[in-house]
Amino acid sequence: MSELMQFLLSGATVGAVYALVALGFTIIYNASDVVNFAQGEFVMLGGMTTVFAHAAGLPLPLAALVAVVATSALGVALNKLAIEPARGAPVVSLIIITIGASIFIRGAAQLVFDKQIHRFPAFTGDDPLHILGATILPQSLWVIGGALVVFVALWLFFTRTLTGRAVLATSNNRLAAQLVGINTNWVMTLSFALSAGIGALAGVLVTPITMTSYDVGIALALKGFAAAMLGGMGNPKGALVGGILLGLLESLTAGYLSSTYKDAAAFIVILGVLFFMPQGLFGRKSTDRV
Amino acid sequence: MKLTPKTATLLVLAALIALTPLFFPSGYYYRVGALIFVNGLSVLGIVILTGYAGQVSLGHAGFAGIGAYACALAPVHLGLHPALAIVLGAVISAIMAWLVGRPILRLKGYYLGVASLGFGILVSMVLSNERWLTKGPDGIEVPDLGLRDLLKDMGLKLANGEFWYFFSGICLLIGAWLVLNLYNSPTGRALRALHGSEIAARTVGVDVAKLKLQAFVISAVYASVAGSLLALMNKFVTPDVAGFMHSIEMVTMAVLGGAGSVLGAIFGAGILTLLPQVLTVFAEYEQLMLGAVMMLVMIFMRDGLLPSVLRKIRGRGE
Amino acid sequence: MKTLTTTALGTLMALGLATAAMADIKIGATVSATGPASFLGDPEAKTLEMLVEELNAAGGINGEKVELVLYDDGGDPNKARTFATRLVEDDEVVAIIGGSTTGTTMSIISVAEDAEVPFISLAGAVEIIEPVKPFTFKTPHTDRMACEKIFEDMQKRGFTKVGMISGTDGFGASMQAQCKSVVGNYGIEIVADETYDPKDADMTAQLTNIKGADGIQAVLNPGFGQGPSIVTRNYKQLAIDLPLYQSHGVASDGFIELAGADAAEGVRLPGTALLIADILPEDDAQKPVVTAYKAAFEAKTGTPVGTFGGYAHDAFLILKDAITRAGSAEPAAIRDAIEATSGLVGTTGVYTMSPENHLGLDLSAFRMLEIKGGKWTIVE
Amino acid sequence: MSLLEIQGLGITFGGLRAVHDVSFKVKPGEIVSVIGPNGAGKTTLFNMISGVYQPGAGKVVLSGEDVTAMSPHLLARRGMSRTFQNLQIFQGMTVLENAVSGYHLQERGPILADLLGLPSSRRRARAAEEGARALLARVGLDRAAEREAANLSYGALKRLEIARALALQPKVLLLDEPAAGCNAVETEEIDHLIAEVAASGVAILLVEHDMKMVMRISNHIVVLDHGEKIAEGDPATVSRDPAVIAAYLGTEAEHAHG
Repeated sequence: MSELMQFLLSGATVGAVYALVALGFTIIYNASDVVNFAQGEFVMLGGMTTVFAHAAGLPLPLAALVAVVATSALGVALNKLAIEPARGAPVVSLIIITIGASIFIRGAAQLVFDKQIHRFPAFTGDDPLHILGATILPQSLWVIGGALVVFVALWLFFTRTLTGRAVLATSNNRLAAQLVGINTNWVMTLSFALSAGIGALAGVLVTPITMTSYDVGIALALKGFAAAMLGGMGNPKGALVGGILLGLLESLTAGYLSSTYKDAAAFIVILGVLFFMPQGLFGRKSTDRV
Repeated sequence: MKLTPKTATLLVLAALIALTPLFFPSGYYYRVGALIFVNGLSVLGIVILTGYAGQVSLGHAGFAGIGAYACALAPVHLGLHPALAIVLGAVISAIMAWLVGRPILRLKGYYLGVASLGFGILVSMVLSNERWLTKGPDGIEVPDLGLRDLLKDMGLKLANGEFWYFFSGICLLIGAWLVLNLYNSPTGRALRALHGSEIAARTVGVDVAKLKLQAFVISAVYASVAGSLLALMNKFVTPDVAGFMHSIEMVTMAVLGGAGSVLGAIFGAGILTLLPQVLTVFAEYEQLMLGAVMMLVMIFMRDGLLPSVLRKIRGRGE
Repeated sequence: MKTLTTTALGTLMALGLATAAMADIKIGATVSATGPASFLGDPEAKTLEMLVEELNAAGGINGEKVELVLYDDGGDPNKARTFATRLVEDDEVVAIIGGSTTGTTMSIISVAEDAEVPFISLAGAVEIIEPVKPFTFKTPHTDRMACEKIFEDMQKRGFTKVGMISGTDGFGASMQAQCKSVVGNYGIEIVADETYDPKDADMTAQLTNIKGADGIQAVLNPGFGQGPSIVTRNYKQLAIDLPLYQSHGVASDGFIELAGADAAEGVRLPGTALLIADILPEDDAQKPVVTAYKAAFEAKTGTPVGTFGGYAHDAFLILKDAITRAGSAEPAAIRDAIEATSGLVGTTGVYTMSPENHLGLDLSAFRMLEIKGGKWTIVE
Repeated sequence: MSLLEIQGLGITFGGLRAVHDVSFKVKPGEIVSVIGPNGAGKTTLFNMISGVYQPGAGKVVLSGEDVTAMSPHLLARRGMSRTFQNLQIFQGMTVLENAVSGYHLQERGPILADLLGLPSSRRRARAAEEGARALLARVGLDRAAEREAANLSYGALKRLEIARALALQPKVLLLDEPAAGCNAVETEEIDHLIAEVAASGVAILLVEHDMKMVMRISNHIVVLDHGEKIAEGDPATVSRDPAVIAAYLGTEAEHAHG
């Protein structure tokens, strides 16, 4: 029993990391139909910037704030310089552009920062909390809590605010949104800033647990992408559920079956889900309009 | 006789393969040339799948992995000649592509992307983890193809680099010939039709599911054979050959150069193979520049480098 | 941005210098300065550049300057082979150092052997030098030796049932296999065998299984990168009170920092003299070498010295020693001289090569270290 | 004996009844038009008949065979062909290639033969090309054959789609607003073309907004409003039907006379 509990807590921790990355994917996808493979680099930048700002003498909360703001600015720059000019390009071109952006950011990070592995202290200490015979680090609660807060905030944003609805309207029909007076360019800018900011926040939250270095982004992006697709691209609920589910799958497979093939199990489940639900668990059904 | 685009492409390719060695200052250039040809071969499969049929795969390196490890394992465990191991790898890849493609090709865009990505990751995971068979992530030695010795017996002495340059060059020519044949054939036209409008293709009677599957299988065979050649040429292979970055590299080469055209895609393979070799003096900046090139080309030359450049030249000529 | 400009300027100046001073002896290197194995290749590259600079400032070898042609293969075996070909065919170097990983090393070997150019690898696997290939040498201990050193220590402490948790990267997987193949010699049984992906965020699931294994007395974690630090932290989180052994893959001060002195308390691993330069007894043969390297490296790079940079240091040392003794920079002469290396003191150990032994280290080169109060100590 | 029979066809989208219980028949050589105000469900009906959407209720019978929800490529083999309201041209192909694509069912062969460029493959392609050129001439696009299809005018693309649909040599042809965006001359040409095709025995089902054209060429008219059939009959009958006038023609008539 305590074993199962430990697997669940482990899965929830990892899953919350995936969910945070997946939520970032969702925002940009909603605004622009682009899957941004550089999302993982935002997470890396959040962690690395905090590390270096902290090392330069800033107190941790301020360093984290600097990281989130700076990464948001980079997100906006990415949109203006690479995504907007490529409007209407086919999916495969967009994949290459965002993967190119990811490689570019990684290359810049190894020059601006370094190639070492870094970490900063957990927010509220390292003494594990005991739950039903299992343990969890306080920082894991920060990550899980962060994922939930971001999810709720996004949900409120998309359903309760005018701006949020403007984002959704833009994703449904860009032209129609423009016709009713929505500034779709501004919506895009906002989405990239938000998404990059959430990615950086994820980096700040997870670094005490997972550590960070210039090249952690791509693995996170792949898992976050998989989680977002599992849940159904473009739906915050899907991102949250997909992320947590993926984390639980991995830890339960590692716990009960084989740690060697835990990632395989995750991908097999994704393939299975997509087979029966081609739009993911909570994805929008699309109908060909001809 | 009027020169068709097909003949022209093949002539240009053949001339490039045959004549550039005249300018090679050292044996190292044969190696780079051979790498370009092998990459070009794997990219030709992407021309069919992505350039013609418009389908995205982020897992094609998985097939390269199957082809490569077939050449590493079949000669040792089954006593098969390495040349036959290439065929075996291609057959296994084709069967895998058929099995995997049937369910996943129903998916579209990014969903197809993630499903194919999953396949590629599964293959590289098996290659890494089944140590008893594959010797794990550190890689495995691959036997010699033996063709060079055969040529030597027949009186044609070639250095290892030279042999692989010409051998992979010939393979590339054959591969290009097949893809060019397809372009204007009924099947090629149907593939391009479903790229243009899947729904309209279906209403003119195109069995879209079957055709996508055929394109997927053929492109898998291309990736597999290229993987085999790479393994045999290096005499050593690691599971990296099936990794995600290799899948991305294949797609990027094709699309960057111009996935819709054979010459463009091979051109893309050449650029991306040469880039790290040229950038060695700026090793620190290699990643930065690679990323920048990928973004800039896709933003400013949507059809790929070669078609865009050609259009520029033609535009100036008129 | 400032870093960018400085590096750019540095590169340009280095280029200018390289062409200005026509070097007499060309040594080639291909290491994984970027990519997944960059924490091997990065210190290796920096070490080699530093040593060549030092050597030339001191007048070179036998009065001839040395030029280093250094490539970054990014950990990709295919690229490594291309660069090795380039070093041999185009740059016409007299010897190659490199192959940060076993995968890159294995794909370089046949190039070096075909061209009959001596090649000193910086990777761990025993396959590199077993069977012996005429032109291939290596400086790091083999994975098997690390396993043997650890199991020796476990045997001394009376452990018979141990668990393993290994990374699935090349380093972890190779050591996992080697350890399993020699563990029987020490009367030890592996009762739990788990793995993790190098990029995993949490290993408590695997460790929970290990904790629950019947009669388990100690745990060994072969791996490098951030994985072992996370394992060590999770180990503490789960309050597993069994001795934890790490591998030489994390033998650097960075590990203590990342895992936290608290969690790393009591962790043992087989390390080299380099890590304990300051607490080595004065009469230790390696003391001067490791102290000098540590001081120079840390002054130049500002990062703590680690075992991997030490491998490159030793490779360069062996090469320098061989060229000096051979009195010639012909590849064949260098090869013969390397094979005759005897009693050469490096950071990793004391090298004595022979036609049957292209590594030249024995188990005594490893020292069993234990982390106490955030510092390395020697286990007697 | 009717060639195409629609029986009680219906579909709902997210609880919304887009089409409900629509039935009618089309005989060989007959031109049947479906009319109705915007949003009446005409295109949805077409999409169900041609297998693009799966109907929620009802049946589609083609030559006595139940072909409900059958995939479009199988319907094509059974002699059904269509055009689209918002163009579905094959992008990145020339006009000729677009037309040749219509011959897919005749020219297709083993993929291996196509890969190897065997004479059989080339023969099939050549035959299709000859047919396509003749068709292009018939719709007045023969001089644009080598141009990129994407560069053509809207009206020309409409005709190209008809040519592509005719290439299948269909028994039933579904035309979704073939004259939209065409000028008077072009409309008349299309007019003649449709009549000609019908005269050769093809059953034609037409959605069109140009009422003059509908009244002129239709043998039979089905009127939809809010997804339901509110009237059907010959043009004269339908145009006098009060329900139709109220729902649809009324507004048109007011405009015409107002």
